Amino acid sequence: MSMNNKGGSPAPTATNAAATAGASGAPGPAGRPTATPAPAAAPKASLSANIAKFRELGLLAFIVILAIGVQLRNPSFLTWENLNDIATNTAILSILAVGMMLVIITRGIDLSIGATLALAGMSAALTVKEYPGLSPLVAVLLGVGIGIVCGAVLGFLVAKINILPIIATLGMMNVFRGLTYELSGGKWVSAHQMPDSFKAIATGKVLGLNNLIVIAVVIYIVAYYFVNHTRTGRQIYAVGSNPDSAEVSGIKSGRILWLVYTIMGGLAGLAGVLWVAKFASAQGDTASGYELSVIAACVLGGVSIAGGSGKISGIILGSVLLGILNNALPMINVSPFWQNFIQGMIILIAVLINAVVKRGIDRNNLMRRRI
Amino acid sequence: MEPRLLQNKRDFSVKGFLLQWEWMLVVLFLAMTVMNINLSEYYWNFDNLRDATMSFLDKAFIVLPMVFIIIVGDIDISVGSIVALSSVIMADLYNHGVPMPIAMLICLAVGTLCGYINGLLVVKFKELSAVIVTLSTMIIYRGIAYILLKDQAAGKFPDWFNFLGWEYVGGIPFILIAFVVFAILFWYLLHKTTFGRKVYAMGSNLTASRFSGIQTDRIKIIVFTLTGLMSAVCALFLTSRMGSTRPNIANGYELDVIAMVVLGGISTSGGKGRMIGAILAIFLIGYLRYGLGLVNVSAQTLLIIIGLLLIVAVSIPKLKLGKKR
Amino acid sequence: MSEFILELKGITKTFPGVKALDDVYFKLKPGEIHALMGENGAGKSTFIKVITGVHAPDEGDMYLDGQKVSFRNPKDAQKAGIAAIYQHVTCYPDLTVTENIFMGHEKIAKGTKRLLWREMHEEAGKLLKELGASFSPKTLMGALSVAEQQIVEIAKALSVNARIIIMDEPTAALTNNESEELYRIAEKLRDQGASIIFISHRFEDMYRLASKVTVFRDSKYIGTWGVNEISNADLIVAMVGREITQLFPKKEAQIGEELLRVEGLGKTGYFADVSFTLRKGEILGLTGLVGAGRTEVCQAIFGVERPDKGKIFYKGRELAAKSPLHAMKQGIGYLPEDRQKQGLVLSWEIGRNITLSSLEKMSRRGHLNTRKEQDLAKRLAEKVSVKAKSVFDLASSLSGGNQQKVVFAKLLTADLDILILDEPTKGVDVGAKSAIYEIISDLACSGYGIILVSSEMPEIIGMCDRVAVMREGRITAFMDREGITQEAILRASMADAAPQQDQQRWA
Amino acid sequence: MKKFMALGMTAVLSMSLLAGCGGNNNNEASGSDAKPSSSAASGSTGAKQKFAIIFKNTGNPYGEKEMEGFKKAIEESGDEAILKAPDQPTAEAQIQMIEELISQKVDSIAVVGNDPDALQPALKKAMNAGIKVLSLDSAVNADSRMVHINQADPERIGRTLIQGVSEMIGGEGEIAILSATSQATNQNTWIEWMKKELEDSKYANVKLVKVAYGDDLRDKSVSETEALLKSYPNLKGIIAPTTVGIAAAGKVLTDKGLKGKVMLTGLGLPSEMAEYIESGVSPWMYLWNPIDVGYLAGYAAEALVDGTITGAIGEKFTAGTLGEKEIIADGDGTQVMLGDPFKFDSSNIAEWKSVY
Repeated sequence: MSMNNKGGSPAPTATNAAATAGASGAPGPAGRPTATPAPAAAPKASLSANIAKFRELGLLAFIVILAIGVQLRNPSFLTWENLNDIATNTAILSILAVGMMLVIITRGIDLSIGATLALAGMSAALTVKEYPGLSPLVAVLLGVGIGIVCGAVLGFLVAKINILPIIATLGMMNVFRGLTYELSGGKWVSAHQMPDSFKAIATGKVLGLNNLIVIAVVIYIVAYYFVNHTRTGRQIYAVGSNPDSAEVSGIKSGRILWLVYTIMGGLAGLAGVLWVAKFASAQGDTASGYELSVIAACVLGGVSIAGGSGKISGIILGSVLLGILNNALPMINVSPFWQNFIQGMIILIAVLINAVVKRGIDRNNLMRRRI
Repeated sequence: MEPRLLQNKRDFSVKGFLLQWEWMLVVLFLAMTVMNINLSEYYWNFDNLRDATMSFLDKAFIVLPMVFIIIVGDIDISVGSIVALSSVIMADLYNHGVPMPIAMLICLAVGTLCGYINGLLVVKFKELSAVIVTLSTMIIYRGIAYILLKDQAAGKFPDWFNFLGWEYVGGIPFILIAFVVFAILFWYLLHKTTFGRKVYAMGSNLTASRFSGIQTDRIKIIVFTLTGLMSAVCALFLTSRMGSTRPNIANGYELDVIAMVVLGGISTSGGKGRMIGAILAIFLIGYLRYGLGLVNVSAQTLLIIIGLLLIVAVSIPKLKLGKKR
Repeated sequence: MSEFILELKGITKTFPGVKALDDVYFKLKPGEIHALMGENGAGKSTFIKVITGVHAPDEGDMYLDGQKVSFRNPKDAQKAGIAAIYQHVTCYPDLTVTENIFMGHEKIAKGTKRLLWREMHEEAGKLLKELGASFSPKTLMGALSVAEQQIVEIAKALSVNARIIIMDEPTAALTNNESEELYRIAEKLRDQGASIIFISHRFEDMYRLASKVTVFRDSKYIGTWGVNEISNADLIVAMVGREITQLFPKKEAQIGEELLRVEGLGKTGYFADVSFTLRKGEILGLTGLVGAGRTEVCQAIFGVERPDKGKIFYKGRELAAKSPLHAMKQGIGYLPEDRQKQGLVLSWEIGRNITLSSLEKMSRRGHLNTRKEQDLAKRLAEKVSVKAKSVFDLASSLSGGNQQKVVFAKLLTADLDILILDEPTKGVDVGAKSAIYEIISDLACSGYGIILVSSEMPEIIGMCDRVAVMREGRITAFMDREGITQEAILRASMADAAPQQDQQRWA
Repeated sequence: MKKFMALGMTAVLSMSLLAGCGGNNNNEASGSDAKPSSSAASGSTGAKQKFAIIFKNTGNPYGEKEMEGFKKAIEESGDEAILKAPDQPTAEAQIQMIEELISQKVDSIAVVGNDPDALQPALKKAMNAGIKVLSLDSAVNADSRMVHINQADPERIGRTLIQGVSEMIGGEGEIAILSATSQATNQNTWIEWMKKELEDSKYANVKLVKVAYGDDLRDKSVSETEALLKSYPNLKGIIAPTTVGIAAAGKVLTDKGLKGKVMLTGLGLPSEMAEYIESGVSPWMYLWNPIDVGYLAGYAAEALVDGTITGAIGEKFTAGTLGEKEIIADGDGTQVMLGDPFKFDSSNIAEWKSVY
């Protein structure tokens, strides 16, 4: 759409200008069509809009092709069971991706989520170990709570003391990780120490779908509503798109940042509990380095590191793609030594293609402008 | 309008001088030293302090060029993987009969190439941020290392190779000497040459630099290539210290390196910071770890301390600004 | 109940180091367009920010309809019906027009705090129609031209149905006709009873619109007059604090041999078969509307963007500048349109800025000789008479005019013989303007060939030996010094057969 | 002025911060005896001899137990134990710790190597400084140690695991191995021995279809296991010679209700595996007692320091409750064998799951 608009707008603008001109009985020349879009401004965002569409289709196509390819190699790939597994294993990643998207939209990044996840998970696990009678819901809430606290601390550092996100999260990553070890005293919490009710969080099913999937879906629905249909949600984009004017239009950027990191923390906390419940074990080094996968998912999903843009639909695809890779590579007997390389390549190629397509569209738009 | 003469002197303020970030590092360093001396009777001992450098200086070689990259306003998180890849290739070649000196040269060449590729990608695809580019090359480079070495470790280097990481020249660890030499080179490059000046310019305002006839692309490529090269240098020393190598060495180095650079007062938004700061930061963190190691502080406590140190150090000046507003 | 809708008394605002406003007064009547004038750095923008609640004043009171008010944040001001359209359009390129209009006061459902998109789109559409714009409110803001973005900004002001609308240099980025458009809108708003504070450097803006004018100088209040009761000269004196004898000190330089010849230069989507020549000592004006492709042509010659068609001959030899560096080595210099983003490293000392493009000169095998550097910097800074304490002051601390002078000084370091000046006086105050004109004609006399890109008629007419007018990427007319007239230029820069042409263009 | 305050604040803050951490570390000392820092933080300089142990990485219960045993042994002979473990399981970090211990002039270093060769230069340096060096559990190469404490003969482990799994699957069917990282040395040796055992004719019908690597990460181990199950629908057994892997596999099999269809065995922590052994997903599995490994290492270290042994073949020493042990050959080095791997099944798991 936006492409036509981009093209369509300027000339008519002018013609209508003429109309108003006539109305207010103004001198002739002014009525004449004039405005050509300033080339500087025009291509940029309208393109990124196109890309947003285009890239998602492209990503989808890529996923489909990949899936077919794998299916040919291993027929047990496109089975209900396996798809279910993929979804289950991707659920946690995709939940985190939501938070990360919000953070990146505000021009930030959060390296600490792996550690936050571990801390929340460990605390929840230790709690249920002590009080097996405890309702799993309480455990979940506890995890989320701890996550929120971690996130709030980060938010404070970023929003109030305005430390660069990458640094603040890098530092706190160490702190949270360390705390996790301190908390557990180097021990693990293992299956037999967890009440079944707790493990059931991750194994239970709702109408045939694993809880994790359900939770993820719910979160996505809420997130979609939040970013698209609430004032705060839009303000997040505003802050990322142009922080200065956000100030001027009376948006409390500080609060928005704080909020965003807190949400990220909360989701990480939730993910922590789910993780621990899913694998029925809590370790100090849970999910170390996981943040990179999450960021990769966002990038694949077309969330722009420059801030301001990013769509729910995009990160769904991004997470799914990663999920499929993790599941498929072992299944088609790719040598374990190649898996790293392949994943890296796919990420790189995805972003490069993206860039190239963008340029292509750019050129086309210029062609359309007759000189 | 009447032509006015400009003063010749830069107005010097003691305040401004004392307020440089580097002084805060010095203060921190002293504080740290005092603390360590009180904690352990083994700390204040020349031999120990000397040998300690051997175990933390390998990373430092990467810190030097990383300062440039961050001043230009980019970032390179693939350094750890470059170390692994170049080290693995060197070891593999040597085990396949290539003479060690040549293998070492190839190691440097590989590092340089990796860096060059990073630079090229960053320059040719300006719409991608360096974070993304190096994030993917990080995975790829280490991936290649795994493909090459599979599940083995390669090693059994000639004894003289130990020299790099373990021997002394006139009672001073060779690695320390090497570092000092490189440090001086990079300091000179950054602060005394047109190249360094251009790097600062680019970090402060890329377009203006370009319009002022600076070949921004070329300089970016050079900076990334330098980083690759120095990562390979780090690979040499690290491999020598380990006596063997495997695809997972130098895991997570990128974070340590970046942490040091930032602690050194180089702003990740580009254009600001000094080499001396980064160097101070290297020794600050290095000796802090060492000192706490002497009293066998548990790894997790160490993590927390380093993390908090980073946060606190970075917050101080911000708090100051905060008051201003 | 006072006769004034807005009244400020003795406003003072100090930032660390600088006194931005010093005991300032201002009175605004309902339904009045009140021009606020003053050189850059006179404190106008700060004043606006005080009114809109971005800054809180240190001293002084503010009265709305005679009631004392004090805004804690922009929201308060909005509620009180004050809206501002800022100098540099402050929009969210990644968001739709609708969102830009309603940002900060979105329509939300009572119970569920849901955003009412349909309603907002509809209202946005209405507003845009009123303002004679026809793009869909769902367009991404970033896809609009500067002029269109201005219109959105105004729509924003209307959407809060503001009683007081502040326009901070809204015409700075607009072409004459777009300004005309804006004037009409402003008048319309006034007739609907809104009061407008109009800030501008352009006298024509003021005479065209305002009934009263208030002048600030050096963050102090100078006075308020009825537009018709103060002469242009007096106004300038009030603003600058001294007479400006001659605004266009055009000296006759003797024109030498040909330096540059451009033949059929073209770049897809930006400009096509552009041909012209430039000779020694000549000032060639390049004018036309914003977006007519002037900047692109210049940057093509300067090697920023490669042209796809055509040849450039430099002193007879063919030359295709690969990069700015290459162009400068040949002897072509470019003074970019946006000095803050493209011309200067604001966070740097004046000196360093000046020497940036000629570091090699002051270095041996890469080693930088700072002594030499400082001397050169000082010499040049004095030559263009930059107003500063020393070359160690930060570029950001300078006024627009002085910043521009620094960029000039930078050009002088390289030994060039062609200077391309892209809007050299944009957003520069009257005083500095004439100083810059002086520099330009001195350069011409000393043998430089100069291409002067500008949208300001008087400037073109006052300075140029020849003028090339561009429209939609093509040169539509050449005129000699004698032949240059406002009308002629206007005629050449407007498309006569444009409407249908445009249709094709965008089809 | 406030700027100066800021500077001062920096100093104060950093001081208090660091001191604070030092303090916090002292509290640990008084607080829990399990904390490594305990004995050392107080900076004791008595006649006590210092025995250090370095494990692979922190936060690993298996390692905690090994160190606990070591500590027990050392304290039985009234000396001071220093327990260290890096936060990442890398040789780099261990080298650094060895340097620190050399500086502290400890009397002995026992190390669980993250890499057999990488530690050689550092350990050599230690020995030159007159420090007695031994390795336990995961060995370092012969040149860089005086003696190795072997928890169990890799050959025996490899062969027993194969025997075990073939017994579970009734002597025929496909089996797969889920290992730790592709880099892990002792896993790799065990796998070698498994393959050797499989060459025996009586396993003609047992087919090893794949060696997968879970990198000792939960998520990866799980997806690898799932991949195994799907790629080899008629898979009968899984051998996971690593604590994380076997637990993850147990979890997958339980969730997918494959109990009894796919057999699971390997090496795992009773505490981690209790669930699945009791449920029968894994009929039985093996492991030695890490506490004993550490304990034995402790006594070996004491013996090295007071000179009863030098690490030569044939020497004997008494290892507290474990009785007398003899040093035997191991390739070109020497080692002390703890004994056979211990078999955990439903009958005895209950009593062990609380121990480690």
